[in-house]
Amino acid sequence: MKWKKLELLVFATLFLIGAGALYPVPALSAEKILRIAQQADCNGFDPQKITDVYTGTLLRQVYNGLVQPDENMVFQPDLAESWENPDDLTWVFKLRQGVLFHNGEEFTAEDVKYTFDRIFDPKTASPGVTHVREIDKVEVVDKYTVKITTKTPYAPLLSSLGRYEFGMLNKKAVDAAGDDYNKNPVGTGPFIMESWRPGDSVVLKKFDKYFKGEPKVDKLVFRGIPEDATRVIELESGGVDICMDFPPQDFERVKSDGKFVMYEKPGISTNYYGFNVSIKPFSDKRVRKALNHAVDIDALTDSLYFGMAVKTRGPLSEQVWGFDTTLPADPYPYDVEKAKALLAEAGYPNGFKTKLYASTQSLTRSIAEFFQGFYAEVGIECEVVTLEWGAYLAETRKGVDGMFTMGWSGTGDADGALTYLYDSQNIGSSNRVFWNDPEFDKMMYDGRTTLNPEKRQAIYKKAQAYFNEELPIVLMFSRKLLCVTTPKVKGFAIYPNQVYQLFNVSLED
Amino acid sequence: MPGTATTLKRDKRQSKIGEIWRRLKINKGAVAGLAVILFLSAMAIFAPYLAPYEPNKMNSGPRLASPSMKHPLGTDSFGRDQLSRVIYGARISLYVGFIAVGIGAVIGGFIGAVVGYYGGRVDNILMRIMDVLLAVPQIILAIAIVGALGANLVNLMIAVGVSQIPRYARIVRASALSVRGQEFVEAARAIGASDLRIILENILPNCMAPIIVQSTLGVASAILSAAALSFLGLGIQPPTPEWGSMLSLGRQYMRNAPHLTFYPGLVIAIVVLALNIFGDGLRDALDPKLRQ
Amino acid sequence: MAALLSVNDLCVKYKTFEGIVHAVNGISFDIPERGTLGLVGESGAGKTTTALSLMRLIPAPPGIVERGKISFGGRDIHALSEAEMKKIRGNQISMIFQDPMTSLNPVLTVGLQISEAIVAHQNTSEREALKRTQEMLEKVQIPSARHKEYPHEFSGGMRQRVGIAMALACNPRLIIADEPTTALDVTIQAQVIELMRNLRQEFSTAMMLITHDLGVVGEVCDRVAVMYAGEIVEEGSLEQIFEDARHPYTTGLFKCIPDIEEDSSQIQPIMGLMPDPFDLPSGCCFHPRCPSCMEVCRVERPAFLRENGRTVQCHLYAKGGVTQ
Amino acid sequence: MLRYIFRRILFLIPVLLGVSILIFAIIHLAPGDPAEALLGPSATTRDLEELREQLGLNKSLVTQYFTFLTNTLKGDFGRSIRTNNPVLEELLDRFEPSLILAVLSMTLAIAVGIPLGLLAALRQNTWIDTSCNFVALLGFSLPGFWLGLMLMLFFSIMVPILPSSGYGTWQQLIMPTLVLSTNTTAVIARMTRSSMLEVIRQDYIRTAKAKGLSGRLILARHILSNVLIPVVTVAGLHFGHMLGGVVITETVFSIPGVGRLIIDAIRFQDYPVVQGGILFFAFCLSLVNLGVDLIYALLDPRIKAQYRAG
Repeated sequence: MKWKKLELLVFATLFLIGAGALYPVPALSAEKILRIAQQADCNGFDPQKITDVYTGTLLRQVYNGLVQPDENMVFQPDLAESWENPDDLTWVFKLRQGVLFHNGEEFTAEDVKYTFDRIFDPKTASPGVTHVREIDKVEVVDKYTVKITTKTPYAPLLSSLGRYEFGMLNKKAVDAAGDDYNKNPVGTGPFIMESWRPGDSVVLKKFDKYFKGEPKVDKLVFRGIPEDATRVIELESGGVDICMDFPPQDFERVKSDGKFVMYEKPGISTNYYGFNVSIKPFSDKRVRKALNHAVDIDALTDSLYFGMAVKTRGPLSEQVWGFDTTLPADPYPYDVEKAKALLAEAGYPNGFKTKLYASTQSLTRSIAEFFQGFYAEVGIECEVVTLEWGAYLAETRKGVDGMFTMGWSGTGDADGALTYLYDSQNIGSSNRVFWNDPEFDKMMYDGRTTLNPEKRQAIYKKAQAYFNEELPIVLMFSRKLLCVTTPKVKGFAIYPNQVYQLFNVSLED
Repeated sequence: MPGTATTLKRDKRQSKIGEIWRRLKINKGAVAGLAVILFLSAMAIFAPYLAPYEPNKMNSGPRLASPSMKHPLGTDSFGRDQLSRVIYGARISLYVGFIAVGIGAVIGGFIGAVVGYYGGRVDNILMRIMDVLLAVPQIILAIAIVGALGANLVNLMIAVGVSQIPRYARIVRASALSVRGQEFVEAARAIGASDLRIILENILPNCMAPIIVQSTLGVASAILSAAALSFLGLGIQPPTPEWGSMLSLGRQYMRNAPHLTFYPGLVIAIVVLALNIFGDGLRDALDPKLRQ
Repeated sequence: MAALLSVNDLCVKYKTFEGIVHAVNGISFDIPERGTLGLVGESGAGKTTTALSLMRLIPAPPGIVERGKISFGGRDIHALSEAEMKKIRGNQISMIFQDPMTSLNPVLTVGLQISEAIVAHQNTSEREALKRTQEMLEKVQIPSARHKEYPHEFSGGMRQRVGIAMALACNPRLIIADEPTTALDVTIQAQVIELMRNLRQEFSTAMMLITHDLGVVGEVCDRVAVMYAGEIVEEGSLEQIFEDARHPYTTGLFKCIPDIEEDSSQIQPIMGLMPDPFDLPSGCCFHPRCPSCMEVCRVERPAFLRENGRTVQCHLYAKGGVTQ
Repeated sequence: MLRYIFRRILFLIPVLLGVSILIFAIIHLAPGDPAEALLGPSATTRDLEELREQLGLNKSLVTQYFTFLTNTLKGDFGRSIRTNNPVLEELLDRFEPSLILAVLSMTLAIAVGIPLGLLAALRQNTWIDTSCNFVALLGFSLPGFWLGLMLMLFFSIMVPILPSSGYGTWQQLIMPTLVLSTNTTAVIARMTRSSMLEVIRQDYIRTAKAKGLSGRLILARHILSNVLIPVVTVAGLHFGHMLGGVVITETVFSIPGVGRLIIDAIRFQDYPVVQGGILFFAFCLSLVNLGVDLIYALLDPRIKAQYRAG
């Protein structure tokens, strides 16, 4: 028996598969579609349920808040035209008139009240409520005027209201969608949600009646691509027009190719290395300083981020409102000898033993490895303890018997970083270093309750200097945000809070 | 006279092993597979002597360097020597593979022997539990276990091992069922041997052949599963040099340094291939009936 | 009269992993039209190999037909093309196999398995073939309606009858029945033998019956060939072999049959085992087990002695040999 | 036959119940705190308490399980912690890519694996056989995630003709399908070969030859029908393995299927989704096994008879 045909069949099948692979990719349609790759996909469109900046960027296209930060983190009017403070507890917002929701309803003061009522409703269980706990009540003055009263004078209110969690909702739309509002958002923003394929992509189409004018592109397609290399390949192979969260390892290479437009800017987030200052040896300021001098942050960021990060000059990123630009460029330079001397002075000439906690996320683990190496140089012997992310958060919240690393984004306002992380009232939750310093707490209180921006700025300047002297953490770095676009993309800008406004972006041929 | 009996037994066993080896030797592929496995095992054992650099030492060379004389497999994003990491990686992979299979084979084998031997209700209940384990795809079960318990070496071995239990349970059970009724078991029982002894002395030796074959193939699949889990970030965590997690790290640099993705995967493929070829040959050697 | 089938000096060996097996070692026999030859011998004697080589179905590799001529109806089987051979198989020579449990395809209906042979050889429509199939089933005493059933729905004896129907479906000139009753119950055996005998007569077919059961041979055959270790040690008419067996092996075989009239202690098994096919003994293959073994037997292969239409291959009957 | 199917479906219930207990136990006995993971570093104690309350995490495990079970029976798998969408809806939303990927891969595996196995068997002990065998073993041994990356490296970077990720166009399915089918193709080819070698040695094939049938007819009618029976078994058994492959392939190629949903959910400790996803996989696998058993009955009348009797 001869089976030549069978062999032929096998090869024909294999050939067909091969041929199929070579079939050309069809051309795109004539619509102006801006395709954006982000690191993560969408988690839903109910702003009051969202906790991540990637979804935040999507929300920014669909909703407007009363105010909105610009690319320099200055808060600009958005749905509120103007505001004033009749007294330290009261904020009166004048609303823009003639603004339409996507469902055709007009935006009024009632919508503002509804939005806040909903977020304060325990049934909503909004994680965002934590940013507005200072608000006492929200009242409708007239159709286009809203009065917000705070429990105590609360200067950072604008930075809270400018967050993506506080996109203005329309009661009718929320009620109509019920439990499925998450998938059927109605906002006032420049784009309307067209489709959402979970895990893959979101398509937004332009809202012709947007109050700031018609968007310059017809559609936005957001794709969540968690893998760095894939995101880059998609950009380079023409699959997307904007690659956000561009991986640092590819930045120089793509830059030198010259085919794309490169954007880089430090973000508002900072990464710090913490320890429990309430226990020995971290309760000794000299030890804390020694720990700062002993680490070579530049080598660390060079290795982890290919230099795409800046060493922090204090507790805040330079992009945060309130940052003191007069701080020294490198307050605690890498200096092993000085570190050793400080340790000896503090009574630890031979160093000590401690633990470095890390989560299973490989970043914290790598940083811990680096620190282990740095500290070994000054005689501090560190054991790296790895915990599950949830457990890591819980343990550090309760206080650990060693050191840990954490990143913090905050609100873009000095208060949003300093109070959370270092005010003693937050010990047991976000103050993971257990720093309890009444003097610093007082400065935080003053900063929070002083509505005058200049005076506030001065308070935070003092606070940062004080912080840098007391030093309850090891200063590390702020990562640079990297975005790369094709030359066709115009009007793009990096927002330090990673919540991008794409209304001004256009696609030129 | 008992001395003679043991000697006889030993002789018989030795000649059996010799016979298996003789049959195995003819299969060139199997011998090559065995050679590769032995080579990799040696590499794992003598890693500290073989590796040119410390596997976790950062900046052993320039970062993301392509393969060169100094770094035959290049360096990764931390400037760690990739060859050294691959060599040390053999330790982890083989370790996980063998321990996981050990867990699976011992627990599964024991369950299989007990339920096969006693039968009845015990059999029914345990086999239904095995059905439940089998109803969840193996790797997904392992993912769930690691995802819940946390990603580290021990949990990884547990996860992969547990997900392998049913296959051994089934093999041993089938063999126990067939052996149970045979005369020599009846005879052993008649002279008052305990159940445990019967299981250990009569039932287990009778299913050693399929267990050995299944274990060899099982090590291959365990190594593959473990690498896959580590690749997904649910296994061995960096900086421990493990092939799967090296691949996962290398993947981020695929555009600049494809060698970081290429080599770890290649060694996984080689190990698994070698184990599979050897397992295949072993099956043929142990069970000549299947040989054509 | 030219024989229907004539086999001359057929040698078949198997080349295996362990060595070369000489399965058939220079056998010769004839079967006339409508004749019945019983091929008798222990298992491993080369009977099935002989049967398969007649149909050119020796699996190759490992089987090799080393030499010998087989002519069927005057045509040299080995000279035929594969296509011509296919026309002979199932059509002119058909075969009934030993184990009815395994020789029917379990996933096809028995009707299909019978009719496909008809369709393959006779220029008929499917419908005619089915009709013929049903007739054949009736002939082997199976209700024709059962043609739609699968082999597993039949008992062993019925399956063997299906096998018989299949073999006879194209009205062949020669049927080779390879131990058709071995796998069956004794009671069923008798029925099947009866059926075969009747049908053979009805279809006037020649038959080669392979068996180790001398009783069956006695009922069906008119000539008998006794095979041992790949050789035909004795061949003759039924009476000649049954009444006057010459070869010590043949006589040994008869002594193994229990006789009701005599004391059961009279059963005398042949001592020893069949020789290792990888390593056949020198001289006469049977000598290690032969009760009348002589010096010459160990050294020299005995010649064929032909006499009165019978053949025997034994030194005892050679010229100058001792006559019993 | 219907009765048999019905019985088999009934039999699924205890298995799925067992799976639900197993998964629930694995997830809830775990040390991690979903509330912590969900709210991140900025969470206050109060936020955490509120979230735990809302998710029912502060109730006893048994209560939680029974709530989960009764809801599941009502078709309510709970809501995703991450997106707040109903889990069932998320699963169904993500089902299409996984299904298409699995079906395409299985089809490809069968289309390539069976001819490859037949070829090897018919050319037994020739170089064709040896190379088919080696290719099959290789396919069986290649880590899918690596193969995927290598294909991506080649077809998306070096010779950029295929999209590297995503889902929507058929080009995006080519590499994932290849990757996912490799393993199964290998298994099917090996099984086909050994099954073929087994079948051609069978007595009934000799019978068929003795009937003078043509080689093609013997192959098509007598050999293939018997060869396919164990091949179907193995393909069915391998389907579970393939579902595991779906998880990995979807992760490598950023395909929004159920597999990646589960992986993401595990990373976010979104346990309702993990629970629902694994149950969903178990359910699919059980259905496929049932389907395989029914295909058996079609292929093998003996099995069919057993089902009838049972």
